[in-house]
Amino acid sequence: MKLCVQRLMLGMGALLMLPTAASAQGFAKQISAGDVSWMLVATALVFLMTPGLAFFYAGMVRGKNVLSVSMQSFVAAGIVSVLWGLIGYSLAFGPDHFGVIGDFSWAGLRGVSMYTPNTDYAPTIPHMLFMMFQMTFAIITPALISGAVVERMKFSSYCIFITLWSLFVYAPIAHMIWAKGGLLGLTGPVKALDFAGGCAVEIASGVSALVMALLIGRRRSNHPEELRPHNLPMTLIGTAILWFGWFGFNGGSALSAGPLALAALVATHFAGAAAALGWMAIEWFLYRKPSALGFASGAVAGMVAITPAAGFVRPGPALLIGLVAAAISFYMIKVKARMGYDDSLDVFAVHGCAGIWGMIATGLFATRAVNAAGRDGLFNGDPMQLVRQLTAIGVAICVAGAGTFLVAKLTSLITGGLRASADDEESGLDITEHGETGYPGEASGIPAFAAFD
Amino acid sequence: MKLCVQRLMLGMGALLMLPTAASAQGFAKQISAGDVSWMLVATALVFLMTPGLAFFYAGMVRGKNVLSVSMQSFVAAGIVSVLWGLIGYSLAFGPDHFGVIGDFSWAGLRGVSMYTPNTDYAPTIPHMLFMMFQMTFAIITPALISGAVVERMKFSSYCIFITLWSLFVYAPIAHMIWAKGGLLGLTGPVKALDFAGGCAVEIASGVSALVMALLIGRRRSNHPEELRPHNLPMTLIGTAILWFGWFGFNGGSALSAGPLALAALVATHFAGAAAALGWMAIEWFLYRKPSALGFASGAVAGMVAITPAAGFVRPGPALLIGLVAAAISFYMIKVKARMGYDDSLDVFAVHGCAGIWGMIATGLFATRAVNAAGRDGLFNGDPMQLVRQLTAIGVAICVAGAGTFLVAKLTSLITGGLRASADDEESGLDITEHGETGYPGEASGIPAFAAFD
Amino acid sequence: MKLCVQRLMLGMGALLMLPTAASAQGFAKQISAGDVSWMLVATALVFLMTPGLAFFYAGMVRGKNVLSVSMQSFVAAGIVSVLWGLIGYSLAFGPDHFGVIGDFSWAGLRGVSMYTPNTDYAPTIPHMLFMMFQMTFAIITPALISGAVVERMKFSSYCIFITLWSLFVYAPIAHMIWAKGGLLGLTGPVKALDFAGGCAVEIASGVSALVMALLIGRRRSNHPEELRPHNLPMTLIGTAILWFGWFGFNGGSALSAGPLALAALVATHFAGAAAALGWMAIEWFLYRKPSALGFASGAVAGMVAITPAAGFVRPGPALLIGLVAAAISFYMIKVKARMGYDDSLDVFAVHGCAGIWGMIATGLFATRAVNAAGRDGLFNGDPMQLVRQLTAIGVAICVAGAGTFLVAKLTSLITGGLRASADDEESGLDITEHGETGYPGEASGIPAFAAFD
Amino acid sequence: MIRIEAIIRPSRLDEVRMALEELGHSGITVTEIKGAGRQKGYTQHYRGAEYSVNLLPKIMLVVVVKDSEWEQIAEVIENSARTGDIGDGKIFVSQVLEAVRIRTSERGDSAVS
Amino acid sequence: MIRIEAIIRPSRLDEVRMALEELGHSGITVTEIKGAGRQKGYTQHYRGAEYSVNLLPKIMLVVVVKDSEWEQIAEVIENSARTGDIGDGKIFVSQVLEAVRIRTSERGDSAVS
Amino acid sequence: MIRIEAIIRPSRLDEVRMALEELGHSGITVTEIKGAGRQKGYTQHYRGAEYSVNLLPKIMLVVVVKDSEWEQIAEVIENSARTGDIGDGKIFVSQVLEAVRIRTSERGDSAVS
Ligand SMILES: Nc1ncnc2c1ncn2[C@@H]1O[C@H](COP(=O)(O)OP(=O)(O)O)[C@@H](O)[C@H]1O
Ligand SMILES: Nc1ncnc2c1ncn2[C@@H]1O[C@H](COP(=O)(O)OP(=O)(O)O)[C@@H](O)[C@H]1O
Ligand SMILES: Nc1ncnc2c1ncn2[C@@H]1O[C@H](COP(=O)(O)OP(=O)(O)O)[C@@H](O)[C@H]1O
Repeated sequence: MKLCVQRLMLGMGALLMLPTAASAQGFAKQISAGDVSWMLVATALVFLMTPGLAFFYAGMVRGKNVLSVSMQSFVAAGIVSVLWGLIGYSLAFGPDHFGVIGDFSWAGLRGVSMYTPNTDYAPTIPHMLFMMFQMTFAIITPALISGAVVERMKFSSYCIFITLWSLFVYAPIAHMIWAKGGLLGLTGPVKALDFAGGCAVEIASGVSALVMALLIGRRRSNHPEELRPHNLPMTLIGTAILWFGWFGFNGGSALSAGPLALAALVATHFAGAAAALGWMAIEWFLYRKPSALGFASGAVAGMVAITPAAGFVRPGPALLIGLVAAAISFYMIKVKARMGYDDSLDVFAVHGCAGIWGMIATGLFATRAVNAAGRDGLFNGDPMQLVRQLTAIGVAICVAGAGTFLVAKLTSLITGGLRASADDEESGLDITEHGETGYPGEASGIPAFAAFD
Repeated sequence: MKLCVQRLMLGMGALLMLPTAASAQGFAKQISAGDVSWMLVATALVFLMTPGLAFFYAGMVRGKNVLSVSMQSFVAAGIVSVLWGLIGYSLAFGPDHFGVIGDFSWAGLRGVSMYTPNTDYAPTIPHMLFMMFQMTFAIITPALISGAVVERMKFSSYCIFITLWSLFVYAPIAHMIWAKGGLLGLTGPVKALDFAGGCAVEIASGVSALVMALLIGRRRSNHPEELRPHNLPMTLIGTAILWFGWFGFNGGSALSAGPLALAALVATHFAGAAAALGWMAIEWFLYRKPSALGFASGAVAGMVAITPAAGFVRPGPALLIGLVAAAISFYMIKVKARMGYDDSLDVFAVHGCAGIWGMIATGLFATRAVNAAGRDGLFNGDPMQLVRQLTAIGVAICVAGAGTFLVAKLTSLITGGLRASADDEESGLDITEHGETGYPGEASGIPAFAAFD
Repeated sequence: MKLCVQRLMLGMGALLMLPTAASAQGFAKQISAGDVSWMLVATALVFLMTPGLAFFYAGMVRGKNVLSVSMQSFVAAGIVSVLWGLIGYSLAFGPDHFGVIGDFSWAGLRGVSMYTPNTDYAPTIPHMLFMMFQMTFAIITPALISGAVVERMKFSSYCIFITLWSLFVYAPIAHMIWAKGGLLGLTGPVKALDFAGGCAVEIASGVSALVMALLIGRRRSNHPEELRPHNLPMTLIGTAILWFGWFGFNGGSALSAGPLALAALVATHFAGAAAALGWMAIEWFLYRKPSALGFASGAVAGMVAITPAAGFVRPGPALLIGLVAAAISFYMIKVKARMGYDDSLDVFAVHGCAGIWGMIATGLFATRAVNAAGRDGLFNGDPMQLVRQLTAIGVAICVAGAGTFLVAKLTSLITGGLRASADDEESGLDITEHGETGYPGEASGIPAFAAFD
Repeated sequence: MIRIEAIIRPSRLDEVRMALEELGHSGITVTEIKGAGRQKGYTQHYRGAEYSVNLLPKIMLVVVVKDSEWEQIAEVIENSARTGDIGDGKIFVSQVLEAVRIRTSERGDSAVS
Repeated sequence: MIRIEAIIRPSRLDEVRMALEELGHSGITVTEIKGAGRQKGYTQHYRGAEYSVNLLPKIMLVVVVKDSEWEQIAEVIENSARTGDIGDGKIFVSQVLEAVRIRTSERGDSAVS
Repeated sequence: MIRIEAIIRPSRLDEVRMALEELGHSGITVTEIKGAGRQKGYTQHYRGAEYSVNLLPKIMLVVVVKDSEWEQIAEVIENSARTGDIGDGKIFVSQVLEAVRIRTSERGDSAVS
């Protein structure tokens, strides 16, 4: 509507010889206050997901690592933010080279306008706002990987790892699927659909997590019971924040405040709700005890799966996508247990596998009735879309797998190994890596309370 | 303003023979990006209230039930979401029958448009967004009831109960007060005012909670001290989320981003603040000790009371409504103690009674100066409005009371009793119903920390 | 753009003799739904920061004071809200007297319109919304001071102190820097720049905190280890909320949803991220252990420093401002340790000093390229701006220092001393001042759990 | 004097304390402990992984009493702590050489009464 | 050897530890416990309901010392833990048959020094 | 009967329990405690302020056994708890006059087996 007003004004302005005062408030003509408002909020929402992830993860580990696990998420908000501004954004979304990567044209945000849109990406919001929104995705993605290496990866290694990973794994995958001219995306040859990060966020982090879990090895523990979550209410707080933030994640990926944002938000919520119920139902059936952690895990798996599909499918299929995602992730955790690798917080099962399923499901259920700029999936008449999706999945898995392997090896060279010493691991990384403890009163013998003595 | 632009455009478009490009971005003509932006956010905010309620409630129970109580809220976000999409929304807001209930016309969201508004409800946002916003209300309402049955209701019974309750109690009450043609609302004969849920949310949940508390009986406990809140900071986190979310709850009920949303938001905040201070003052006077739990309870009671009034009253009366709500709720908790029923987390006192007071207060203080589409209350010249409000209150109490009784009995038949066994209650429902514990390190004897040994 | 549409309409309306239906939806002509939407959200975001501060602070004290410290923030949301509506807003932003203070013209929000803007402050949102947004600033500022007096100030004294402080310190400083005609601001003689609260919020609270720390004296403790943070995950939850809310704090200070809000949001995020990394780096260098608390403290210090500058500087300088802020705050905490005063949670170091630095930095880096309504700083050609900033800093420090001293003395007279008794301090203020404990199961000897016995 | 150390179910703490108070004995020291023995533990599932917990929460009471009183007090504890189900706990009785009331420096029987 | 079990106020823990260290004794075991006795509890209100709490937080120290040292050590604990107000706590002294330092398998007096 | 009180590293708890179970002894009582001794503490920094922590988390086991068994059981605990580093902990052994199984009122040896 904005657009039409603009055009109208332009036309009539010419007609009636009125000066167009369009930039009076610093707005370029195409910018919509309504869209800017929504995208500012969506940016804040997605940003909040990273601390949300911190709590989601930290509640699931032992108390002696609660801060170190939190820090693996928080520090991504520090490192990746700065990196993104310096070169990350330019590499991911800058002028295309071979459909694979951007370049340094926009390094230091050169030419990323605060006032005018980049019409390749988002015609009704300033380019800088698109950059900022994308930054929040770039932050949370490496943080997701941390779930596979909690309680044992050195903090120094982790910092270097996510720096390299952002540049060598995230940037190319994001470029290929989302950037103008990217190999896999709608403007490239493959034309796969990925609304909000099935490839760049979920598959990339999930596959990388698996590689890292294999490279870094299992956690030490003196007894299996020790590895239980130390604080599930904290995990629930994280779940609440993630669910809340996901409205911005998927809804914001419409890049405007209109029906597409709404469609994505509705699909996200239905998928999350259905998957939460689904996981709970599986547990109820298997153990007679539907758990809160299961509900939370299901909700996350469902929203992961709907992420690539959110702006392309109707509510009904969204529900189904969620349900199936819960089953797949649950089953993959069982597979993990059998295989014996320690993807500690199940990043591969919950993000990698549900992400793959989501990409496939997009190829099944996508419809141009929801998003005219999208494509139809198998069930709406275009079987080729499934092939396109599978291609994108395959490329993403390869890049993430190989890239992570190389980046991890490089990191290991730089920091002399990825893993904290056995002693440090036993003492807990909070003390040994960060010099602090989460709940000092409890963990140190000094009575934190001296009430009424 | 949007509207005017539209009309202007239409008029001028005709005049100047310019094609109106209104749907270029997928927008139908009436949709306002600003309003959509606000309503997307408001939906997310109200959604967040349900986990907020989980923490608010869970902090007030014993540690051995922290997850089970959380789950009573979270699971509502699963069950009611799916139910609402399938038939709940259609029953509540679909084409009217006898002023009492909708039908199945919109089941499965058939005909609920992603692009065009339903002008009966919200002319500037897509119908689907109105559905989604209302969903968040339908989720939190049954979750509110859980406060009366914490620490003893079987999870299976609870799931079935809220399913039935949503259909047989929430849907009709919401329909009567809010749907086009509903008996109690502005488009029906009674013409009671209920801005954001005095009847459908607060009275419905509060009265149902009382019924459930009476049906299910008191919690067992070995010593009264045991029943103290186990984690008040968690309750404060919940309070913060509820307060934050209530801006969306009441502000969003304006269904647009304009003065009405603002009026509701201002009234909500003043009522909450005044009630928090009021409760604190009462405690200061009675016990010399104003408590954090009291402050939190007051804030909630105040925002409950302003809920039906928020878009109809000025800030001054809002303040007063909050203050009185605190006094009423506080007093009703005292009454509970004397009567001996175990409405464990005081849903009837804080939601039921403050909700009733809020509905009455709307009849006293409402003014068309705030909301031209509303009505004047007693103090603004229309004594009949008070009668209208009382009628709505009466009907809501009866439907909620009788409906809950029947639904509870039915649930009891299906699941063989509402209540967990005495043994399970003693062990805590986290373990016995959900197979997990909130803080395993603490509750199980396995040292969660092995730091520096 | 809105504005232009309006003007266009007005012009054309006259031209074409079409009635302007501008107020059809209750909107006055100048109001933009997009801007209103953003400002409603920004208001909610800033409001949420006060509970966020509660958790940030409460995690850093001993468990026996967790509720009392939380209450020092929460109660500000009660007291200051009501006060602001009654007279605070009028004193701060009402018609100017001597450039120093408003008056009672708008007491009780008389004349603060729900429909029309106050064009002196925000031309595209209703005046009432501007009032409400500013209220959230007035709430959090006194709450910030509480960090200096935690664990020992009587709650009664605290309540009276923040009431008086809001009127006698906050109102004049806010008036001088922000109100139409205020001495220090752009419409007064000094013309200092303060985008979102370098003076009124950060310097005012920081300097007042120092004064209070000196007046009230050190905390008693039986052993130094006792004073460690009792629950750092809680502090991280607070950090997350503060960071999230700061997008509204600085972004909302643009008072519209456009490039300026975006510029402020981007600057805020970069400053926070850089400062978090900076603090971490310092710790890494000094102790080999970068801590989560350090990361959190850095993020806050960085966002404090960018607060006055956010809408005037580019992303690059924002990054630098953050980095320097971390170094300054870290160093000032070291100075505190040497000086021996007990500014318990480092409000002076983190808010006062970083705020002063931020005001100075604004004088260095401000550029009209970011904000045409602003001014250029030293590095952009106007060395005088630095003088202007220093003048504002000086005045703010004096008013805050002297004002707080007087207000504290007055409070002390009224409540018979500011400080709780030694016994109460030892027992913890949760019990003695509020009659409750944060984690009763733990602190009272009654087993909170009886699971599986 | 005699030191009675009783390991009981958390849920019986109040009964035991009330029974002791009826006897006129209120001095008591309580510790939250975990115990294993014949009582079966339970199983939890976290994300499908099974964890069996067999250290169960118990309460340890320490009561020091005069030589002449211990049998009666032990019996009262025993009776009030009993539910009859496995896991009721144990009472261990041992000799105390000296008892001191810190506040008054009283020693012996008068320190514990 | 002798086992000294002292129940003290949490706020005196540091004084006691410092006093013991002055004597050259640093080996100590500390447990957070709750105690009831003559000391009055306190009352809390949650939503208007009154809860009276009479199990109060205390610290239990266990120190095992050579036979020859116990009287001196008990006295030092007694003096450094005393505030003179009700609730200062107790010291219970009992006989230990054997002490073992796990690391070295040392037994007897040398295990506790 | 004999009361064995062992202070061990938290990380050795499982080894100790498994070793005891091999001997056929499962009855055990576990408390989370803090200990100080020769083992060095550690240093933390919070906002630049240094805090040295020297009460370290330990586990206290209490096992009451028949007179005839105590030496074997103490040795098993000793061996399974040993790491050889400072801080492995202690075992204190003392006499129990009477033991009661609350559930059955059994006394003596049969109460603890
Ligand atoms: N030999 C023992 N030494 C120390 N504590 C024991 C011993 N045997 C049992 N306990 C404690 O007593 C509790 C109850 O013992 P259990 O064998 O489960 O039941 P019951 O006493 O009814 O036979 C255990 O949880 C443990 O704390
Ligand atoms: N007979 C007893 N047996 C075991 N512990 C006791 C006994 N009497 C008192 N205590 C412990 O000593 C603490 C202080 O005792 P109390 O009677 O309150 O004060 P005081 O020792 O100053 O007379 C109690 O909280 C309790 O932990
Ligand atoms: N004299 C003592 N009395 C009671 N407990 C002791 C004593 N000495 C040591 N402990 C306990 O034993 C633990 C280990 O002792 P420590 O001297 O650090 O190492 P080690 O036993 O290897 O020499 C301490 O943390 C403390 O809990």
